[in-house]
Amino acid sequence: MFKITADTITGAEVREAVEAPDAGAVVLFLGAVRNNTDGRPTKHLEYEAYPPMAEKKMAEIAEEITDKWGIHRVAMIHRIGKLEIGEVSVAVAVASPHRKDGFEACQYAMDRLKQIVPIWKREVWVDGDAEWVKPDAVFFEELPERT
Amino acid sequence: MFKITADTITGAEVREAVEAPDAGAVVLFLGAVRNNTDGRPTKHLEYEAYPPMAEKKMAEIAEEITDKWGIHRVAMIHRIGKLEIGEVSVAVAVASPHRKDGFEACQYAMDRLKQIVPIWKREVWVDGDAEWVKPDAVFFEELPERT
Amino acid sequence: MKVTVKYFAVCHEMLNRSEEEMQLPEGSTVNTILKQLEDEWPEIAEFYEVMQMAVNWEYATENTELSDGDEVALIPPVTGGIDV
Amino acid sequence: MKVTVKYFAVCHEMLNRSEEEMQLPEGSTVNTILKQLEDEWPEIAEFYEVMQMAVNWEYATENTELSDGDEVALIPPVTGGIDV
Repeated sequence: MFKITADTITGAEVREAVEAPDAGAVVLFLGAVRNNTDGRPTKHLEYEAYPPMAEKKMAEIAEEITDKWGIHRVAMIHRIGKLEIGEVSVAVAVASPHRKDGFEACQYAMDRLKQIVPIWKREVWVDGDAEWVKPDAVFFEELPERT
Repeated sequence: MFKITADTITGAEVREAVEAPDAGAVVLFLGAVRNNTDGRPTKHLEYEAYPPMAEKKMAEIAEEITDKWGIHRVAMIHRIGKLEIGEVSVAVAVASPHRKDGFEACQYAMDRLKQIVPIWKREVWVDGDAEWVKPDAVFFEELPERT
Repeated sequence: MKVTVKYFAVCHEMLNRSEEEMQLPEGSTVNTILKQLEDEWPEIAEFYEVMQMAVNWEYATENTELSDGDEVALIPPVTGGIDV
Repeated sequence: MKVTVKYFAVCHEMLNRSEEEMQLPEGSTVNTILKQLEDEWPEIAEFYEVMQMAVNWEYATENTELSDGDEVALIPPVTGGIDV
């Protein structure tokens, strides 16, 4: 299951999608909206995605995981739209016979998700500013004025 | 939350126990009863624990995690009694500001849980045999006859 | 030929639209679109360096050749998941 | 002095009981209990090497001294969690 959704994510969707009687270990990652970034209070977040390409790239990450670890049970879901503090933005579940592989694969899925899946985050601060962010740095903090 | 329980584990208990507005990353591990071990079909499992010591040791693992990663939000629950295939035997949740630490800490919690938390597993095979197992090897596969 | 061009996030905001159809001459590449956008709004070019392009849901380069009906997208740096 | 001794898993099964009270002389250690159990069932001694002992919910050695009211446990190798 690889999905972009505007609905609330509980984590149960991805977990149920990977469960299998021969998979003893399920590693689940949930990313939730924090109330601050580097100490600056966050009001809410907005996520935008390119859904068909995002879902295709998620499926490709799962194929990479199958190649690397022989794991076939991977599910990813990412929310779009406005998210309040504490709401889940992303959930990834990996089921595997062995837990070490499951942890590695789930971590890999999150790393790759942030690299190649077309999803963007706009942070709206309590102080009234808002900006599109990219990992590790604010991207286009000030848009040039339209001429 | 550090708990030995005879009730069904859903994972929600540990997840809710660690949620916090400043913790963006939740890593959840669920261990479920597999339908086989090394290809030999499993009928069901039985877990026995030394509950007060097990809960104390779980809390100590959480303290170790606080020392190593500065993470304060760790929850662990382990089930005892008879478990059918697919049922969850153990759930560990770690909430952290950064996902890399969360993955490491959750994996560490599981490793330590298997080392120092007094919980034992008895595997009942479809072929009628049963044995107390230990990690990586069958422990006391044949009990000596009482003399 | 006619292609659909999609803009996301900061590009969407910059160009004030999320999608448009473009009529392009045969033999056009992704670069043809980039040049057209630059004509409309010169400042966009300074962001090309950090942007990626996609054609039909696959990452592409500016030299990727286009065909009638293609879906092209400008992909600013992605932030999928969370910042943790 | 009187202590409670607890047996789990394979020990529970071997000794056919999960718990008992023992009257021990002053100055007894964990080893005093191990010797008593060995007297009852000699084969148990061959498993002492892989077992751990606990006193009052904390791992202990065979030389740990006991006090009245202590709770002692024989801890066979643990398998907490799952075998994966």
